[in-house]
Amino acid sequence: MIPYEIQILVAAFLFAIGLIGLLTRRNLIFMLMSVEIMMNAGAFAFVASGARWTQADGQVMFLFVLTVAAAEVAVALALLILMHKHFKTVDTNQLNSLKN
Amino acid sequence: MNMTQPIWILPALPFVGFLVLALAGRYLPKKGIAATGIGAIALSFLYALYLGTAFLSDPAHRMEFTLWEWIRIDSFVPSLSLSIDSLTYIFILVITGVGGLIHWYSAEYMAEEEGYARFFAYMNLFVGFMLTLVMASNLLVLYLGWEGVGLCSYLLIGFFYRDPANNYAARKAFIVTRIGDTALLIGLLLLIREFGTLDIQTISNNATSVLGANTALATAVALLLLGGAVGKSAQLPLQVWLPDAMAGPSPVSALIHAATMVTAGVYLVARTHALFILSPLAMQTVAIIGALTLLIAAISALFQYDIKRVLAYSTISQIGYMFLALGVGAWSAAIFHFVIHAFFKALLFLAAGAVILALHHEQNMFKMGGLYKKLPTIFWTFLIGSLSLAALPFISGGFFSKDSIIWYALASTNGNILLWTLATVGAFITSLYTFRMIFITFFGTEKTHVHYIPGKTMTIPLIVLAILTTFGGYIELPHNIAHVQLFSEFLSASLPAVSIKSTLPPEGILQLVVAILSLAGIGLAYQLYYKTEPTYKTSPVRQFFLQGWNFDKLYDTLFVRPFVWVSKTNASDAIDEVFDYVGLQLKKLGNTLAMSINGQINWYLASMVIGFIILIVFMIW
Amino acid sequence: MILSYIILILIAGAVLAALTSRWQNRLSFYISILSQLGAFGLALGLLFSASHITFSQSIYDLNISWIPVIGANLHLSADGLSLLLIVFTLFLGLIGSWLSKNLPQPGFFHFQFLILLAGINGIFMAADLLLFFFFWEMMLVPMYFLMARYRDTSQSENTPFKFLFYTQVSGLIMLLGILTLFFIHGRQTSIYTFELSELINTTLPLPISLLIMLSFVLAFLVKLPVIPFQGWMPAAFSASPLAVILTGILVKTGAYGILRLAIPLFPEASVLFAPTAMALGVVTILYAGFIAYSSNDIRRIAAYSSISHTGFIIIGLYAFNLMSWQGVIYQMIASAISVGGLAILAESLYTRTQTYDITQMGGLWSKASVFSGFGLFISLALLGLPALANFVAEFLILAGTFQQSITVAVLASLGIVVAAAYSLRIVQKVYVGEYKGPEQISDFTLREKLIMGILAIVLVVLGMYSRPITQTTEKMLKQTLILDTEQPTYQLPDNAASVKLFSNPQID
Amino acid sequence: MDILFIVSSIVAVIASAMAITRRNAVHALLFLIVSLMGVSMMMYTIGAPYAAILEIIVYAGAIMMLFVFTVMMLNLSVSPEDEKRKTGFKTWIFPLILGAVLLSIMAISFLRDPSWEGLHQVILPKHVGRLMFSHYLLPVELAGVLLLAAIVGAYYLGRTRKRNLHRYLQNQEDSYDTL
Repeated sequence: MIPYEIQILVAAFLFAIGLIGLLTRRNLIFMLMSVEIMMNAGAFAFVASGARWTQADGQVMFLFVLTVAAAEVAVALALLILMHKHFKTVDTNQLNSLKN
Repeated sequence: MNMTQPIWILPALPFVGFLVLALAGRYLPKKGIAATGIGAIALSFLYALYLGTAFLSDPAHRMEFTLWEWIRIDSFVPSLSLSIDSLTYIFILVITGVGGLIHWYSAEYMAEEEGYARFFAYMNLFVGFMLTLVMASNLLVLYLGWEGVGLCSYLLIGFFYRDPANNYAARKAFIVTRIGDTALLIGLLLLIREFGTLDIQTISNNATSVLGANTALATAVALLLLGGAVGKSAQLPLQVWLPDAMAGPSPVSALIHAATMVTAGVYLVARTHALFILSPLAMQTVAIIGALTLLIAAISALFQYDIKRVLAYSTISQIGYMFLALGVGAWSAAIFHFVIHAFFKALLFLAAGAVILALHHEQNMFKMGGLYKKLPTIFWTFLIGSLSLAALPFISGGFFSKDSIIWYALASTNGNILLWTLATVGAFITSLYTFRMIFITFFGTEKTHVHYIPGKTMTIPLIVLAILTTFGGYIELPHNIAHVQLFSEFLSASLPAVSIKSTLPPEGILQLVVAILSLAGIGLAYQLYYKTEPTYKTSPVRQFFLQGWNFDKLYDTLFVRPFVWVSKTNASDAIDEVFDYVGLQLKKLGNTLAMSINGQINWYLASMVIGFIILIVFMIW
Repeated sequence: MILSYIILILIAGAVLAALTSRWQNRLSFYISILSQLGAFGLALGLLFSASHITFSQSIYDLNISWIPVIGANLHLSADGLSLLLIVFTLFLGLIGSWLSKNLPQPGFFHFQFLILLAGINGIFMAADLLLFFFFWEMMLVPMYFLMARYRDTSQSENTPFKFLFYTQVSGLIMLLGILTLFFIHGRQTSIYTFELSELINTTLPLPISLLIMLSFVLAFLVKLPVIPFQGWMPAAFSASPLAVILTGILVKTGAYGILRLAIPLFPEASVLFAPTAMALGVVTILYAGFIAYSSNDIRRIAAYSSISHTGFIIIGLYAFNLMSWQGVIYQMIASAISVGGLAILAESLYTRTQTYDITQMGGLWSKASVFSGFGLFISLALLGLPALANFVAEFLILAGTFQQSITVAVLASLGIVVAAAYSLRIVQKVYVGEYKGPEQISDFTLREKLIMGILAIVLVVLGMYSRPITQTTEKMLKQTLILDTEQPTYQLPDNAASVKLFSNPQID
Repeated sequence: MDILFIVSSIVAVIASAMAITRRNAVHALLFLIVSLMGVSMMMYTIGAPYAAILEIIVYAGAIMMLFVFTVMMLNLSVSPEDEKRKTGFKTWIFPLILGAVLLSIMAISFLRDPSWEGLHQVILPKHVGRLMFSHYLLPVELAGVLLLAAIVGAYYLGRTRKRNLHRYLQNQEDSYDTL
């Protein structure tokens, strides 16, 4: 049996990778992917916790995360397409009209 | 004491004249303006004469009238109250009489100038304030008149306002006198503290009991009042403004800067003599200031080339004589000299004004010359005035008044041989510079063509003043000649008699010395300026005296420049800048922080993560 | 009740003016003038009975519970001093709104202006400390908006903010002081109240009372303003049409606060503070006078001459005698009118010459003599010529101060010389000399003549007849003084004699 | 099973790392799918088969498809410089290895004794379903609403706007930009 701490550590690793990706990439597609990795890591942490205490709640939470991820990706990709149409780019360096 | 006579009409008439001219002057024709201006003063003079009968019949020789309470703070109630006693009455007659003549003269003198109505308005305002000053029975009212005449002096010096130099002269006059006025104001504050009132009679009656004789307090009060007097009367050390004040029109110089306003200081000291008597030190200071001023100003007068500046320095010098008289306790002699001086100096200024007008605003004596044929009336009246100024025995009023001052400088209990010597030397120099002026101006070759012969409106006042100058002296004769002392007897109700030393040299010999010296002065002038054609030479020494012993430069370095320097250095308000600097730094800090709002989503995310990390670290801690 | 009508009329006028300006700009102006006239009439009517009524027991009181939990009441009250200041506030308000007739957005202007007036009048009437603070803050906000909207765009845009910052920070500190006093009083008596007449009876240990007093006084000193808190004033003067009101009224609230709150509430601490305050006053007079002398912007000169005048106010306030206090009240009014007059002149000059720089003017007399005549008159008032109101004020202050401290009085009187220097400099640069302005220049319009004429007449009348002012306020001032003289340690270091009502040796 | 977990977690981590470092979006997506499969295997090995299967179906299957479609629609996959490097064997080798490792893990775990009990307390779909529709009923409904909202939102954002402009305004059409 793998210790629970190791499982959580793996989740944390995945989360960190996602985070690094989110912070370093300028391409919105990649940033969305990184978000997916992070959510996935979070979801795994839920599942691992559920397994640790042998409760089904962990997997229920996983389902919710899944739902949120699906909804998020749907809207985010729609926005991405729109932005690409409008600005002809998905690079956040050029999408800084939020400034000022 | 008469308290029902409406004496307020006296100053009110000129004030009404001022209001009419100021508000409606632009709609009036020139004749109407002149009539209003002269009429107000003439009516005032006539009313003063009418009051004279009532005044003389009143045994107390005193009239009083209270208009209303000016201020009331508990028991401190300075009212707008006016009073007339013999001292005031003499001043009123001189102010309205001489003032009226000068107004009359101005009607022609100013005819060609811009601002005819403005001129008469200011002149009327001046007479009104001057009457307020001398009639005040309360020192606060006196201060009102005091500042009022200062204002009119300011306005009239700068009358020809287009030339900035005139305005500088006006401002200088106002500010220098204001320094003296501030001393006077502080004196008033001290009096309020000690007496709780500013009523002159109350103060005089209680001076000894409240202040005590020969105390530091009494000296302080007297010196502070003297400060005001010195400023207004252009005595040392505040004499610097008067020569520059000649920038005003000649009638103004005659009325304000010779006959009346500059003698306000004399009036003030005489009016508050009860306070001065208490302090021998203050009395001595008055005498020394007078003696020094008369000599310094007389020497300066000797080196001037501008005819009006000669007269200005001579005015300072003559007021020095009055101060000398006040300082030795010869009150009525000072006032007597004031009266005669008002006559002859007004005469001299008006005659000089006529000359200047005739030569088309030429004031340099060395460009005049040979005028006695062209302007005979002016010449003779000017000569009469000059004789009086030089104090030629018996044929001039100036002799009688000045002689008594010089005599009391020695004979009074406060007098001494030093004061007498200074006064006598001053008399010699006076006749020297006076006749220097006569010879240069009226004799020799003609250098500037006469443009304009003054008409009757200008000459009649000159003749009247010449008569007054010559015969005015006979109302008060020296003891050893005849017992005619109408003047000092009339004044005895207001001013104490002079106390005389017991052992004295014979008066006649001293009179002879003075007379010979003044004749010698004329002779020397004849030698120097008539025999040879006078030319104006410059040298450093002459320059020094020309500029009035360089007092201007001294004050400029000592006071004006530091003041302006401090003011200019801090023009941007250092304290405010400190606050602004703090504000600026905060703003910079804000800008630095605002740089984090850069529109880069990664930066926002990273900062969010940093925040999370900090939060988590805190939670785990 | 009548007192509250003054404020209610003004607020109602404000709302109406804001609403009607949608249809008719002129209408909001007339509504504003009408409501001010109404309030002015009411206050003037009350003023005639003013010398008989006392603060906090006035028959015109409004006293209803406001926030019962903390014992705050809507308590409006008035005595002679309040009513006098209210009348003058409304008088200057009328002049100010008359001047501002042609401003853009009149609805906005009159709304803010009337709210401002209501706030200031509230300050003069509040008998409850929390209410006082409420009105104190209420007056700042419209002032800020007015300054921001009508400021001179050539100046830094920070100026309204500077004003707000200075006053808000000091106001906050005052609030802390009020709360401290409130809680201390509550602990002692277990009656928690903001009622001024109750709080006066609080016994405080000296260090604490000194601290609380300083927190009050700071707000008032900033508002006056006294060096070193003067920075907002010159900045605020660039909010041009309001400079009149600024000097006139805001300054008065500061002096009123000291007289009504700081001194009665903390008599002992005030005495301790007096030497510092007097020193500040002297510095203010001279410092501001010096700057006024070397400024070229005529509005800046007006601002600094106003600051210089407040130096006299602060000296007079802390001289603790009837004479100087009467002088202070006189100075508030006289300075307001004369500096206001100068500000009006500055505006009139600007509309004619498009500049505020006096070095670019000159010789106005030859083209516009009525203008210059009034200009000369205002300069003379500023330099304290006798027969004009400023002289009476300065004289009374100096005379009163002289009883306490000769040094201060002498130094302060030097300010009179400096005042002459800077006032005459204006005359010199603007009205006389060779003409430098534009080809065509018009003299005063009828409206300007009337406004300046009214100001001039008020200055002369008050300069020659002080009874209306001194009589109205005498009772209040004497009460405050007696309150103070009961304090045992009532001595000033400079003068060993204990403070007394001004009295003089009896002389026949 | 420990070794399976360890290997699959290593695969997941490496695949994730690769996913975020690729230049080519399609390659990154492939790595991402591998990563998801790794996570799925991790779940499976700790006794959550239901979650593991959902992970594959929904995440790797559905969500990743969205990404792929988007990338292809927008033609973002190939940046200009990538176009030069033709997709050779090199680019495929690494995902292949990772995929093979995962496959082998799956194979090992299925081929071994499938009795869970000795190793883990396995949470079966039945438990999850029971809990979901009793205790978590309301959140499940809310999740449904969220999905609905996401669908509507995505549709709204993604639709192509038809412009029905008055002919007078038609020449100004260009100034009316989308968004």
